[in-house]
Amino acid sequence: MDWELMWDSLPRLLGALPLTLTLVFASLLFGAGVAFATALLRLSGNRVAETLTAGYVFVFRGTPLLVQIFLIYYGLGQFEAVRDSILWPMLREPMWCAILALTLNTGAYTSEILRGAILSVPAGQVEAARACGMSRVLAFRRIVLPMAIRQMLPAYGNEMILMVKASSLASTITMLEITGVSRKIISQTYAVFEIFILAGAIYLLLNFLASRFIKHTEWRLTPYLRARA
Amino acid sequence: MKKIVAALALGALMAVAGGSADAKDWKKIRIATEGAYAPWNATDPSGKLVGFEIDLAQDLCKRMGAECEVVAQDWDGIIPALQQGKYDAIMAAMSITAERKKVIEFSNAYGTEPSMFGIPKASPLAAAKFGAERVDLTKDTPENKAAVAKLGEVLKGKTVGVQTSTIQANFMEKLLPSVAVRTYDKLDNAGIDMAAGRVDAIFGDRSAVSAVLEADAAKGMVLFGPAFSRGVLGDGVGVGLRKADKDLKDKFNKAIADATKDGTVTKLSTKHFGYDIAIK
Amino acid sequence: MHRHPPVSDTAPAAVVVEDLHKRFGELEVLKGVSLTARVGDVITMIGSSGSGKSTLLRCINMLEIPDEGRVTIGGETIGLKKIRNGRSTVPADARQVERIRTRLGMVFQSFNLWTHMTILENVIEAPVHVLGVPRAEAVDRARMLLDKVGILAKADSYPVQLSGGQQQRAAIARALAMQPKVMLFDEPTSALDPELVGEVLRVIRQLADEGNTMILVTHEMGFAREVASKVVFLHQGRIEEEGAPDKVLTNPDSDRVRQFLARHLSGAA
Amino acid sequence: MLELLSFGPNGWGGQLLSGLAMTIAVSVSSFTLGILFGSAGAAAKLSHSLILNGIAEVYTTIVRGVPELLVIYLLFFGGSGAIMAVAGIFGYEGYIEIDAFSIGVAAVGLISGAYSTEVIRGAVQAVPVGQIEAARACGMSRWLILRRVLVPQTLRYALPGLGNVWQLTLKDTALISVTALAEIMRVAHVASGSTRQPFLFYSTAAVLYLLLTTVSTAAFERAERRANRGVRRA
Repeated sequence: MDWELMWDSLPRLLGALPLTLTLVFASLLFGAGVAFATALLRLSGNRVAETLTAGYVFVFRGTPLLVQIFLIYYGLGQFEAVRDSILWPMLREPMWCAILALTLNTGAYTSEILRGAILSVPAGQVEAARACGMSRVLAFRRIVLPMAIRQMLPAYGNEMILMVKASSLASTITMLEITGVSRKIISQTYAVFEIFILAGAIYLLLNFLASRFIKHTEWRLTPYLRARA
Repeated sequence: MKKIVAALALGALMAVAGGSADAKDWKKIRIATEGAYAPWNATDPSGKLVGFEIDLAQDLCKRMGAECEVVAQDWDGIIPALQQGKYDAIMAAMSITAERKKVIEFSNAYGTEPSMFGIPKASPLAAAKFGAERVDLTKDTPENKAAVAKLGEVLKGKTVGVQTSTIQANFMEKLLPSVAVRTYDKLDNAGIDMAAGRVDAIFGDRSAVSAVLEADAAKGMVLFGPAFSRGVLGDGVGVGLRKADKDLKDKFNKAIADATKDGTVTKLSTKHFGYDIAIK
Repeated sequence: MHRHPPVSDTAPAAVVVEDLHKRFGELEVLKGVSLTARVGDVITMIGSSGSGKSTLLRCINMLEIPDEGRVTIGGETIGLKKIRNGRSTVPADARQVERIRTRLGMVFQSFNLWTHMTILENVIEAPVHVLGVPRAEAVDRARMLLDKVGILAKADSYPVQLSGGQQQRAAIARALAMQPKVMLFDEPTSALDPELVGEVLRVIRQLADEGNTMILVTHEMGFAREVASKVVFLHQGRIEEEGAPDKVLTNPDSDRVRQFLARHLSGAA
Repeated sequence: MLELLSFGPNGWGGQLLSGLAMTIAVSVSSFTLGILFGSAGAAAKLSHSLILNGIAEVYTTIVRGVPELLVIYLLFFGGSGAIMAVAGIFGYEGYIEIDAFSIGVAAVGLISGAYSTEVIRGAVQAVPVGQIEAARACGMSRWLILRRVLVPQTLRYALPGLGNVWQLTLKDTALISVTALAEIMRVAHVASGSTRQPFLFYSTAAVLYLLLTTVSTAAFERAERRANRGVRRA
């Protein structure tokens, strides 16, 4: 094990950290929006909306993320119509293609987590709210959604960790985030073990922090579970 | 506990089933190529490896009295996998450079080719004049210097697509550090991105760039700028070998010398490239 | 009212428990209990919850390992040894425990029928795989037993498809299938709805009438008196009083027993 | 354009089909290996040995916390090196070469196993204690209890979770295309590069994966229904 090389490579790898974090945060943020809209549409009772969103979820959960990234990056760029569209300035950039793919991917998974959580809210809770004179919308906003969000936190924490890991696939479309930089350093030094172990440690740390964050949020959002202690 | 032992045993079994190649007598040689760098090496629709290096490998092996198997390996892992012993030699349009020599051994060169840029015909770059057709980077002439400087000037603000860990990637980093570079796993994908307008130029071995341009002929692609050679671009293409395998290197050197002398290299080159890349 | 005939003191001992101690962490649940069940005995153990009666029963077939004391089944004493820290005890010979358990049929409060097997499969499982009884023979016997407990029609159903009372009767058939020397019942009716208790007690009473040796933990005082040859009252890990049911349940020496009975016997016949 | 997908000499149909077969072969092997690793991992986590607990904990934490791509690269580039080092201890000095299939299966199996560990551990713990006690009370030996009661019941509790792990595993095999193993993704990648039709080939790949995930979801649902015979009311 070449410790010196590891030490020397650390700044370069950490230099790629902002890009990895940007990918993760951007896709989690946009993905949450997509998930919310998707979950609501899937529960809307509108046939067309339900079918379309169910189709979206089916496709993005049923295929590997790598296919999705390549399809969006290489596949879309193939078409004149896409290149002439107003979206092209964004789709031209690998960064936005990666964010788009990650967003759609996490959006599909998260919408299912959210939908499950919404469905798990006991009917009695809603009835109690309606009995107090709350409207459907108000009952959803004040009772169902807060309960669903607390309920989905552990599963969503897993999803965050999966996203941190998934961001590594951006390296396959020329992005120099942590994995991309690792491969670049390896192509110059051929020190496979040293560099990948270092990169792996950075990801582990990120995921450790993510899981602490989720645990803390969970603890903060569930005072009623602590009251008895 | 029983289950742990069983799982470990299975792992070990798989490793053994993978086979061990006691390659010291070199009766059997495994050669890696990329299979995505026409006309040097490529993959046909049936999945078969084809190209100049595949034909040459068979010829060299015949001369060495060895049985050869050519296997595909992605470019960016091709040297680490050699060191791991996944195969014994690399024939993948790999130029002999000082940096690579630090980690692996090379046979003598069996071919040489300058590097060139490719651009869309409609690009404003096409108008640039360089004053030199060929630039030998080992020669410090004023024309050569001017050509490199001019290149930096016209590529300012542009993005160049290269294949990762190639001599061309190295060239861009060393000589044109201010030009934006995007690295691809395959030159083909750089070509797709140039056709999509994501990169302004691609840079690679002349024949490989030509092959990529040809694939997008409908979009009007042309070679661009001088033909660069030597210096950071290395001294021709050789067989990559592990440092320890000096005996295999000697065998390859002899076979390459014979194949060059009797015109086999020229013949195969003409077949695949349309011109001669043999070392004279 | 039906009464169990007293068992002669000269009858051979089926289960002998001597000076049994059992701790769970800091809590000492059994503080030196001795008990003898002779062949033909039906012993009912009563006492408030936490008195240690279930633990005592579970120590007899080593589902709980006692910290001190001896358990002898049919003349064979179960070997125990201390493990290195000196605090826990384990059976010296797992085979011996397994062999002895085949002679003790156990019926649990929560039935514990194996949910992935049909009722018939539950009943033949142990005879076939532990005792090596030929399958056909085991099936014949199982059908006979299921008929005896009155649920032969349910032989091919899965446990979840049965009511609690039916499940408990199936569990009794499963225990009987091993042709045990002694049957152990751990509050067999506590998990049942009141209207299902009767059908299970009927089966147990029938077994008592056939002269089976049984040890029974129960809250059903009337039933305890009816089937028992001997009643044992446990209090805080010790035997407070034991004797003939008429004596212990109507005219006990101990005030504690009297208080207990006052609370529990009010509704019972 | 669609002739590119045909089975003729200029079509990639044959290649794609064999890629599909390869994906299935790798997925099934990795999943099976993953269940072996998962059983071992779960056994270790449930054991009372602190060392085994620790090893299993480190295994699942690292493998689940590091990108799959890194695990695959690491095994691909480092796997035979590690085995050679072990062989060296036993005096074997030659080069040991492991083919891309075995490396791919080992890598994806390792990942799959980390997830299976948690699923199997959870399932073992979900089996009610009473089920085991009833078996002990009948005098069953530990081995017999494991075989006749614990494993069948664990399997039932584990099936939904294992179904998810299977889907993960299936999709993770796309990543081993970086080792040049000719599975669906690799074929699509090579074909799209050489034909300049990335959209066509990547969508074909997507369709093939959808086909596999859909069929296997249905298969797992059937298996669950079978395994749950004794659970849900008829």
